[in-house]
Order: sequence, then structure tokens, then C-alpha cells
Amino acid sequence: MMLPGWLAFDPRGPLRLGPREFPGRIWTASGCFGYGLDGADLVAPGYGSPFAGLGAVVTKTVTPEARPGNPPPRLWETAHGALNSIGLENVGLARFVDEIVPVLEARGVPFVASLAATRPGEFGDLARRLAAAAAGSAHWHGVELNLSCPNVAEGGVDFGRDPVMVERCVAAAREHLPERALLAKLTPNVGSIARLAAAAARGGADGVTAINTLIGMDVDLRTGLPVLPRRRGGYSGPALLPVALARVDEIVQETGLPVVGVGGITTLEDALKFFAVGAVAVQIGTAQMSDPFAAAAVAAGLAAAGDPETSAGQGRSSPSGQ
Amino acid sequence: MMLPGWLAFDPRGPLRLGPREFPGRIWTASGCFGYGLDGADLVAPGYGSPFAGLGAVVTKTVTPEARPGNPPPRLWETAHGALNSIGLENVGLARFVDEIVPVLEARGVPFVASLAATRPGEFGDLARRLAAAAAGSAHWHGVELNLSCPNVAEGGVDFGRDPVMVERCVAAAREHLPERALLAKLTPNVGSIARLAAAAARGGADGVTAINTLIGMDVDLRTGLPVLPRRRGGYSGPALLPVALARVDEIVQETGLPVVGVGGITTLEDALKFFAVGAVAVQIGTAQMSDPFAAAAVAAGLAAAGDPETSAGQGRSSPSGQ
Amino acid sequence: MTMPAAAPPPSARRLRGTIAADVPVSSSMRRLELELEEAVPFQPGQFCMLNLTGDLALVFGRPFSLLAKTGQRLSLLYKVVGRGTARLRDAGVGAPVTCLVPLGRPFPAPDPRPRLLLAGGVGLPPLLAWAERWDRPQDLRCAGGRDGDDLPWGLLSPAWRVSLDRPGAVPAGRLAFGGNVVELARSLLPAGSPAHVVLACGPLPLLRAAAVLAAERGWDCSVSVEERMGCGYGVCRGCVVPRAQDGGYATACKDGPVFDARGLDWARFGEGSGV
Amino acid sequence: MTMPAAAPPPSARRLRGTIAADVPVSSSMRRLELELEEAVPFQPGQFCMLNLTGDLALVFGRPFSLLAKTGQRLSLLYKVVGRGTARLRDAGVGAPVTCLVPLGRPFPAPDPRPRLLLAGGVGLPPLLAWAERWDRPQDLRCAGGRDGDDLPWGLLSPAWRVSLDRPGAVPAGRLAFGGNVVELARSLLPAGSPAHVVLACGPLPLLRAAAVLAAERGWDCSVSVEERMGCGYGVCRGCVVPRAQDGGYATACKDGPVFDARGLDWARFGEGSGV
Ligand SMILES: Cc1cc2nc3c(=O)[nH]c(=O)nc-3n(C[C@H](O)[C@H](O)[C@H](O)COP(=O)(O)OP(=O)(O)OC[C@H]3O[C@@H](n4cnc5c(N)ncnc54)[C@H](O)[C@@H]3O)c2cc1C
Ligand SMILES: Cc1cc2nc3c(=O)[nH]c(=O)nc-3n(C[C@H](O)[C@H](O)[C@H](O)COP(=O)(O)OP(=O)(O)OC[C@H]3O[C@@H](n4cnc5c(N)ncnc54)[C@H](O)[C@@H]3O)c2cc1C
Ligand SMILES: Cc1cc2nc3c(=O)[nH]c(=O)nc-3n(C[C@H](O)[C@H](O)[C@H](O)COP(=O)(O)O)c2cc1C
Ligand SMILES: Cc1cc2nc3c(=O)[nH]c(=O)nc-3n(C[C@H](O)[C@H](O)[C@H](O)COP(=O)(O)O)c2cc1C
Ligand code: FES
Ligand code: FES
Repeated sequence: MMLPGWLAFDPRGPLRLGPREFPGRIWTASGCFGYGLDGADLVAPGYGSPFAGLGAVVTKTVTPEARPGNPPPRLWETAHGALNSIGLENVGLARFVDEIVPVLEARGVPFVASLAATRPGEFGDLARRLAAAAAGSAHWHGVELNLSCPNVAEGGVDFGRDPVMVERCVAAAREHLPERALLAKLTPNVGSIARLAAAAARGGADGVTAINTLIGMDVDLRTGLPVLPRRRGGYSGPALLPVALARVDEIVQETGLPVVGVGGITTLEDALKFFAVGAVAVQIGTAQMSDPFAAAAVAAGLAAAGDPETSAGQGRSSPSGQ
Repeated sequence: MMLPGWLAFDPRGPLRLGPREFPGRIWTASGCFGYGLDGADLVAPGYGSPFAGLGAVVTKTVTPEARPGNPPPRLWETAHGALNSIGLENVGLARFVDEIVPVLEARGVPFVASLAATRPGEFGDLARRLAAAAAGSAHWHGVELNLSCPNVAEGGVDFGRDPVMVERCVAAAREHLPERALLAKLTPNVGSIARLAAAAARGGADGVTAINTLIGMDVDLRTGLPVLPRRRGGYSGPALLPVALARVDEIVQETGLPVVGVGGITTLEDALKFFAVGAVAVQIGTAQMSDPFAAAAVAAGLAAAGDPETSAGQGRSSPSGQ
Repeated sequence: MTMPAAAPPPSARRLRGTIAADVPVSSSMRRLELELEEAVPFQPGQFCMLNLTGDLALVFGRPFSLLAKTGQRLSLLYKVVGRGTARLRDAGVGAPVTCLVPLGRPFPAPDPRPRLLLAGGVGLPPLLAWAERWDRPQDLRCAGGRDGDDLPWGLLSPAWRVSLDRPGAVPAGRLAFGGNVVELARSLLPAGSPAHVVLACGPLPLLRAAAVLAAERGWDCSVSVEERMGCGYGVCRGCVVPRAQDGGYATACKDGPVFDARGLDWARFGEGSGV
Repeated sequence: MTMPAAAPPPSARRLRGTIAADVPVSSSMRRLELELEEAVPFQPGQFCMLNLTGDLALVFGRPFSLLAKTGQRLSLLYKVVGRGTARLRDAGVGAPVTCLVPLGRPFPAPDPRPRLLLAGGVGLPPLLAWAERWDRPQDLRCAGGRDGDDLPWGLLSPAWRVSLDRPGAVPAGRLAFGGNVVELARSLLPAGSPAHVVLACGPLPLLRAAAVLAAERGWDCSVSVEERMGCGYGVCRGCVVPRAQDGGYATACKDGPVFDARGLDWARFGEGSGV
């Protein structure tokens, strides 16, 4: 295919975000591709590895201590999307820096570490410990602060709805991360997401990631009970795309900040819609779960795309495209 | 089919909501079935009219003055739902009470009038004028205050995100509507919808309707431009169901108020999921557009359903089921 | 003199059925036959909203003009242009459908004045139906295609004059005009020709050019508009076109799809990105 | 003595293909054959994640145990229990599929000790594959069905002992035990019988009863669990089962689906509404 003429920037190129340059604009989303370790041995005729051409793998969110996560069932497919209630099961920061970062570094996987905590000070600690342990890592491009997990009892999402908290968490992490790109991942379960984005920018973020999951629910008609033990969970997948696109558009239009778009993206066409509204990169989540080559296929399609027919596009220019 | 044993109330029965008894719990949603006039002449083998068995038609939202609405295109189908930007085109309250109410009354269509305005005082005026003009109407069961339209320049949705405004609008209308059921229709584009519901209850609402559309968007890949002239519109249809269910659940669990559930409902099974989380009635919107017999078919299926196998259900009891 | 308003449409039915046939009639057009629960009378210019029963990937029905009916079998012509029409083609014979039919105001019934039929693209079926129903020698029939392969020649009797946007192969024994269909009409009916009532159906530029021609000559003109539809039966206000009269909007599905060209506000028409 | 950990699984491939055959083998079970791009070796107990290519109504693949392979043709058995399996049946021969295969840790390879195979419901295919691959006279094979029609008799050699939950028709020349499959095993191997290594696959109650039996006798026991899956290849943590060791969870898709029964926390297993 040919790239559309209206693109305000060339999405095939690298991406500069704050102090870092990312090798590409097609990323995988946190929680949907593990820690970037599994899947390395998978093969598909006509494809390289699932990691080929990725701009970054955003690793599963890690917290100060390991967490066992929520009891199963943790996943439920609905007619047009998926509900999850993983509950931030993760190995904790210590094992992450000891066991995972070195392997990613050795394998040359560009990655963004996703971090979550419950207080600004904890975000600062996480950033400090990570920065100290991974200082020499060439493939560690950035940190994404997960300010929006709907599935933890501590109320990740409530917390991430408060602009003051968002600003403080970002500022606390920024202090220790002068050399990495810093993103705040925002929740769509809020009135104005642009207000949260602006708060993140005040805290020093280089950009924001939007969106985390919507709050969703399903009921098992045999029992009349919620399908997830914690009743409501995170809704993701194709059904989310129009909501994610609107939220990215809202942030770009109101703040002009660089936005990494995520929500319902499966194909290159989906990704182009996010570039059209001004996203600087995109992440693939649920689609990466159902096909380990999903993001690699989008990246390959983009890399293979021809130059736009006309350079003067009809589209609007993006405040944050470069 | 048989009704499930876990139901906390018999959804085949009438519904008491504040001062009124509704003939049923399957309603059509505002904006998706006009003013309840069109469609009366439609026929389908094996069905009565599209109105057969409906608990209420919620009429298209009317405003103090007629509105021409937004320029086309106003509708866009996405892969799993629909985007709309109708812009509250409506005939205005005067024509509504003069031309529409009398026909609905003559035809015996149970109806709820949906009203929108931009200030509490205007809601009061609308309610007063309607109450005066339709005082003798036996089939006029209630009023739904649309505090959540995403498609008007005056910012219906911003306004409806503020609990103080919600309470004042409801209180202003309540004053003039002692004999009709009063519902506040809430937006899901907010952090806590339960807080809005609680505000509506303080203002004197008999219950709330949830949800109006999510904010959504799509891009035309040929031009790179938003498909809707006003960029973002209202996202409705099947993809919405898990979000609507979660929002209804949130309101029921946190406030115990009667909730009329709406969002993505197409089938009786969908409706039962809302009853499972405690909704007292449901509305059918987008599905009613694609099939004028959609709500009537759900109502017919419900009426024909057999008694539950076991009376002692496994499900949770609903605070608001009667 | 303005045209008498067409009679209010007969009430529509929601019918179930199956795809009974689906065959190509040109490089881009297919003829679809639906076997429905009941026979439905219709007037040329009316349409149906067609749903693939149980197809969860489509939210709304798709509007298609009615071409012909034989008993409970209803025919239409369609082009694959997007998701819905692609799924329709892929559904294949035997697939269950649900159909709301007949919908909308038809073209006005004939009177002694000759008609000028101007059809372009998927605007052909309703005018084919019109020509079939009231097969009158005084009416001038013009159909435009992109190129020679685009047109369903087998359905166009020799009485149809044909224009082609791009030069292309024309079947043996047939003639084609190089240009658009309104240019063809202008060449056949130069200034000073006897008055015709224009019936136009096709994309917006065609309708616009037809309205201009009619206005220049002082002829009556009915246009059938193609608008995105949600419900097709008048309840959602999704399918509007700008009304001349009051700056407001009329619905394509219920007030139209056929409108007196003088009743539309051509300056505002097609302002948005449109269809 | 605990069982040696199975070898780490070979790397999986994402392959495209089509449905080559889909035939009923019992009242509730169908045999599906996939013609894939490449031949894939597998071990009994491994599974595939199967997607209907381009089916927008399904978000995740569906896990199915691998039954047999001949060249590039892979067979499995399935029951229609919900949306995905219904669409699979409706897709029909020729439908395109995408498949991640082989996945998960298989049943441990044989050693001199006799095996007790306990299969219930859709737990049959991996143990059928086991019995086929290592056809050993000393192994005792037991398959349980709901009733006589439920079981794919044609695939069960006479070496299989059969139990039926409800009395039902049994094909001529065959025997069936009234009760569940673990009760059948207990009747065939009363207390004091020689030690067997248990391999169990089926719904949770079967696995639980198998684990109890093995624990009573001090036998080794491997169970293959059925959990809802998202990715099938270890990245989402959606398919977890409670681990005995530390109160944490193991993934059914990567750490399993076959587990040493001692490694699971049976008290916490199935707490949620589960599958
Ligand atoms: C009254 C009327 C009669 C029509 N008659 C015919 C006919 O006889 N034969 C035929 O081939 N086509 C006809 N059309 C156009 C036909 O409805 C569209 O081509 C079809 O809806 C496209 O659907 P899609 O899903 O393939 O396209 P997509 O672009 O994927 O559709 C997305 C949405 O836009 C709508 N849409 C897209 N293009 C059009 C269009 N040109 N007009 C209206 N809606 C559109 C679709 O209905 C759908 O809701 C008619 C349209 C109208 C309004
Ligand atoms: C390792 C493994 C091997 C399996 N092998 C077979 C087999 O060989 N033959 C066979 O018929 N079935 C097998 N199953 C079960 C099979 O995966 C489910 O029956 C199937 O996923 C149901 O899908 P559905 O969409 O029809 O059901 P729905 O209930 O509509 O599915 C909704 C969601 O729940 C999941 N789900 C529902 N039931 C189960 C279940 N019992 N186990 C796991 N996930 C479930 C689905 O995958 C889907 O994500 C196996 C399951 C696992 C985990
Ligand atoms: C199973 C699952 C686990 C997830 N875990 C995380 C997580 O740990 N941290 C996070 O920031 N987002 C997490 N997400 C959210 C995704 O990163 C993404 O924001 C969301 O799913 C929307 O994108 P999608 O539609 O492409 O999946 C998770 C999503 C899913 C489906
Ligand atoms: C075309 C369209 C017009 C609508 N107009 C209104 C309206 O005027 N007032 C209102 O309260 N809600 C309006 N809605 C919202 C619906 O009433 C409903 O809350 C929403 O669409 C979710 O339900 P659904 O998924 O069943 O459509 C409209 C929705 C659509 C699709
Ligand atoms: S399509 Fe709904 S009013 Fe015309
Ligand atoms: S299904 Fe994703 S980790 Fe097992």
C-alpha cells in the first residue's frame, strides 16, 4: 500500500520523545505481551520474530513488591471486546531489574518499563531503583506510569483521575529519569482526559499514553452473577477503538502534547487513524494476545508502505507530529 | 424460554416508579424511535405493531425552542457500533405539546418525554409548560432529563458531569412534576456516575437512566479527517453493552437507586443482564433503529417466558427490584 | 409550476427471507434476488433497508433501491463499495436476510409530459424500474457509467442512451457518448428542445448538474438522493438533506429519497464530507 | 517420588490454513481437520489456539487439544458449547483459520510404570492421542461420557473402558460402566492394586477426583486443566490456576495445561465461577 498523502509526518521513521529516540512507532501495550520475553521463540512463515520492527515493547506493569493478582476467571470475551481482571499480577521491581531487564538488553528488545504504585513517593522510589539498576541499558527507552489500572483494590483508576495526583506522581518519577522518555498512561473513565494530560505535562512527562481500559462488566446468565470475581473489569479490544481515538483527539486538540495511542488497534489502517488525529506512536494490546505477530505485522506493513502520492495532504497538521 | 431462577423480581410485571405505574419494563430509548409516531404503520408477519408490549417510548429530546440539528453526515457505522452527531434536532417544546402529545395520547402509547435545556431554570420552565399542557394525558408517564447529550455546542455533557448542576436541574423540574415519574439520564463520560445518580436523587429524581452514549470518533482514511463534521460524536450500539452494564452496576451498588438501563441492548438475554445487576427497566436504542420491531420482540419474548424453575435464585438480590 | 407531491408511501413491512440469487451483471454491479415471506408492491424510487440476519459486524441495514418484483421475489442491483456490500456478496445464496420494505417516497407517477431519465452509478436501478413500469416512447432514458465494463448492458434496452466518463469497450451494436450523463442529455436536448420532466438518480454531482439543467430550462426536476441511513423509517434523523424552505433539514428516508429539486438547498448540500 | 518435569515445549508456530474436514463423531462431538501451511510435530497433551481468520465476532482464539497429525493435516475433536465453537461449526469446510501450535507442556513421556488414563468430556482427545502414540498393553484406558450417544465410539478401540453418567444406548459388542470415570477406575483397580501413574483430562470435578484417588494410593498424577485463555502463549496471565507452592498462580497455557497434581492448590482451584 501507499501511505496516505494527508499524513503530517512520516510514521515509518524513528520517534523522538523527550530525551530518547525510539526505533519505531508501532509498540506493544502493557500487559498484553508479558515482559517481552515470551514469544521470542515463535515463528510464522513469511515473518521474522514477533519483535521485528517494533518501536518498543511496553512491559507488564510492575509494582514495588510482587503481586499474585486476582483469582480466576480473569478474562472474559464479550461479543466485541474483552474484559480482564488480572489484578496487576507481576514479579515486582526487584525481579524485573534482576531477571528481565538484562535479558531484554541482551536480546536488543527496545522497551518501556511500565510502573505502578499507590503514592507519588513510591513512584519516585520505583523510578530511582530502576534508573540505578538499568543505567547502562541501551534498549531501555522509557517509563510509562500506569495511573489507570481498574483492577486493583487500591483503586488505580480513582487515583489516576485526580490531576493533582497525576502531576505529583509524574514529577516524583521524572526526578530520577532525566535520560529516559517519561509517559503517563491515562484512564478514559473520566470526564476530561485532556486535564489529566495537562497535569502530566506539568509534572514533566514527555507525553501521555491513552487509553487504558474502559470499565466494563458482563453477567453469566446461568447464575445471574458477574463473570469476574471483582464484578467489573477492564474492557479492551476492537470495540474500544472509537473511544480511544476520541480521547487521543481530545488530548491533541486541547493540549498539543505527544500522545501514544492505544485501544482497539489491530491493523495498519487502525494505526493510521491514530496518526491522523495526531498520535505520535501507537500500541497494540488485545490484538497482540490473539496473534503474537499482530504488532510485527503492522510494523512490517508500515515499513513496506510506499511514499504518499501527494506530499501536501488534505488532512489537518498534527501539533505533535514531527 | 424460562425466566432464570436468580431474578430478584418478575420483569414481566408492571413497574412502579415514583408516582406512576408503567405497563412494562421494555422501553425504547430517546432519539432512536422518533417521537413515537413513525413506525405505527409498520407490519411484520407474526408481530403486532412495533409498539406492542412496550413499557414506554422515550421520545426524542425536545428543547425550549426547535433546533435544526447538525449538518450531515450525522451517522457513521463503525465495526462494532455507531457514531452519531444529530445535534438534538427537534421540533421544540411548543410543537411537541401541541402536535405530538395529543397523538400519543389518542393512540394510547405510553411515553416518557425527554427534555434538555442549558440551565436549571429552563428545565423548570420546560417541565412547567409540559405539565400544564399535558396534565390530562393518561399515557404520559414521566420525564427524562437529558443531562448528557454529547452533540451540542452548548456542552450538554460537560454540564451533566457536575453533580451540583444535576441536582439543581432535577430539582427545578421536580417542582412542576409531582405526578409523573422523573428520571435523570446520565453520561458515562465521567469518573463516578454514582455521584451523579446520588445528586439526581437529592434533586428529587425517582430514578436515573444510564447510559447515554460514550464519546467516540472515527477517521476517513481517504482524507485523514474526522468522519463527523463536529469531529467527535456519540458512540452507541452493541459495543457499549459491557460499559453500560458496569455503569448500571456501579449506580445500583453504590446508591441503591432505581436505574433504567440502556446501552447496546438487542436481545432479551441482553436485557436480562441488566435486570441481573438490578436495573428496574431497560431501553433499546440503536437496535430499534435497525429493526423497528426490536423492542417489541424483546417485550414479546419476555411476556412469553415461563416462570423461573426455582424461586430461590442464586443471584444477588437487587436493592431496587420490586 | 411545481410538481404535485407524490402520494404518501404505503406502509412498509419487515420481512424475513433469504438470498435467492446473486449474479454479476457488469464489472462492478451484481443483481441480488431476495425470496421474502410476502410479496410487496412498490413504486419506482422506493427502497429497502437490508440486513444480513445475525451478522454481528453490521449495526445498521443498508439502503438499496427496488428494481423489480415477481411474487415474493424482490430484485435489486448493488455495487460492492465497502464493508456491508462486501459482506452481502460474501454471504451468498441461501443466507438469511431481514428487510424493511418498501420505504420512502417514489418518483412521481407519469403524466403526459415526457420524462428525461438521468441515471448514474447505483442510481440506475430505480430509473430502470421506472422505465420498465411505464414503458413510454416519449421518455428519454440516459444512463452514465465510468467505462464500458461498468454498465449492465444486458439490463439496458436499446432505448437507453449511454454515456461513459472514460472511453471503453462498448458491446457490438451499441452506441456510447463520451462524457457524463448530463452532457449526454444536453447534446440530445439542445436549448429550445421541448420541455421534459427530469428524473435523476445518482451521485451528488449528477443530481446537481441535473438540477442546474432543469433550472436553466424551467423544467420540473425530481432527484433521488443517496444519504447515509440509520433506521430508514424516519425515527433517527440521521439521513438528512438541507431543505430550501427554512434552513432546516428533511429526511432522505421518509421525506425522500425523491425530492423536487427546488425543495433542496443546493448550496448547503454536501457540505460535510458526505457519502 | 514426584514426576520429572516434562521437557520444555518446542517452539510454536503461527500457521495459516483452512478447515479440510468437519464431521460428527458422536451426538455432541465433531472431528475437525485443518490443512496448515506446515507440518507440526506435537506431544500428546499439547494444544493449539485456533482463530477463524477475519471473524470479527471473536476476539480471542480457542484452545483445543491436538489429536493427530498426518503431514500438514492436524486433527482435533470439539464440542459446540458456546459462541466460538458454534461459529467454528458454521464456518464449514474451506474456511480460513489461523492457528498457534503446538502450545503448552505435554503429558510426561512414558516410563516402565503402567498408566491409568482418565478422560472425560473434551478431555478425551489428548489421552486418545497418548494411547495412539504409545500403544502399551499395561496402560489402563478409561473414558467417561454423559450418555451412550455422547462418546465417539468409533475412535475408542476396545482397549478403552467406558463409563456413562446416565444409562444409555451402548453399541453392539461394547460394555459400559454406570457411573463416572473415576468410579470406573476404582472398580477396576481396587485398593491394593499395583501402582499406576494417573493421567487425567476433563472437567474440574474429574481432575479433583483423580487427584484424590492418586493421593490415597500414593501414585503420581498428571492433570490437564481447562482454563479460559486469552493469548495461549504466556503473555497475558489470563489463564491461571492456583499453585500449591507459594499461594501464587501458574499459567495453564505455558506452565500447563498438564500439571503434577501435587503442584496445584486444590482448595483454591475453581473458587471463582470458573469455566
Ligand atoms: C435511497 C438509496 C438507494 C440506494 N440504492 C442503491 C442501489 O440500488 N444499489 C447500490 O449499490 N447502492 C445503492 N445505494 C447506496 C448503498 O446504500 C451504499 O452503497 C451502501 O450502503 C454502502 O454500504 P457499505 O457498507 O458497503 O459501504 P461503507 O462505506 O462501508 O458503509 C458505511 C456506512 O455508510 C453508508 N453508505 C456508504 N456509502 C453510501 C451511499 N453511497 N449511500 C448511502 N449510504 C452509504 C452505509 O450504508 C453504511 O451505513 C442507495 C442508497 C440510498 C440512500
Ligand atoms: C488446554 C485446553 C484444551 C482443550 N481441548 C479441547 C478439545 O480438544 N476439544 C474441545 O471441544 N474443547 C477443548 N477445550 C475447551 C474449549 O477450549 C472450549 O470448549 C471452547 O473454548 C469454548 O469456546 P466457545 O466460544 O464455544 O464457548 P464460550 O463459553 O462462548 O466462550 C467464551 C470464552 O470462554 C472460553 N471457554 C469457555 N469454555 C471453556 C472451557 N471449557 N475451557 C477453556 N475455555 C473455555 C472460550 O475460549 C472463550 O474465550 C480445551 C480447553 C483448554 C484450556
Ligand atoms: C489482559 C490485559 C492486561 C493488561 N494489563 C495492563 C497493565 O499491566 N498495565 C497497563 O498499563 N495496561 C494494561 N492493559 C491495558 C492495555 O495496555 C491497553 O491499554 C488496553 O487493553 C487497550 O488497548 P487494546 O484494545 O489494544 O487492548 C491490559 C489489557 C489487557 C487486555
Ligand atoms: C441516533 C441517535 C440519537 C440519539 N438521540 C438521543 C436524544 O435525543 N436524547 C437522549 O437522551 N439520548 C439520545 N441518544 C442516546 C440513546 O438514547 C442511548 O442512550 C444510547 O444510544 C445507548 O443505547 P443503545 O446502545 O441502545 O443505542 C441517541 C442515540 C442515537 C444512536
Ligand atoms: S435514516 Fe433514520 S431518519 Fe432517515
Ligand atoms: S492465556 Fe495468556 S498467559 Fe495463558
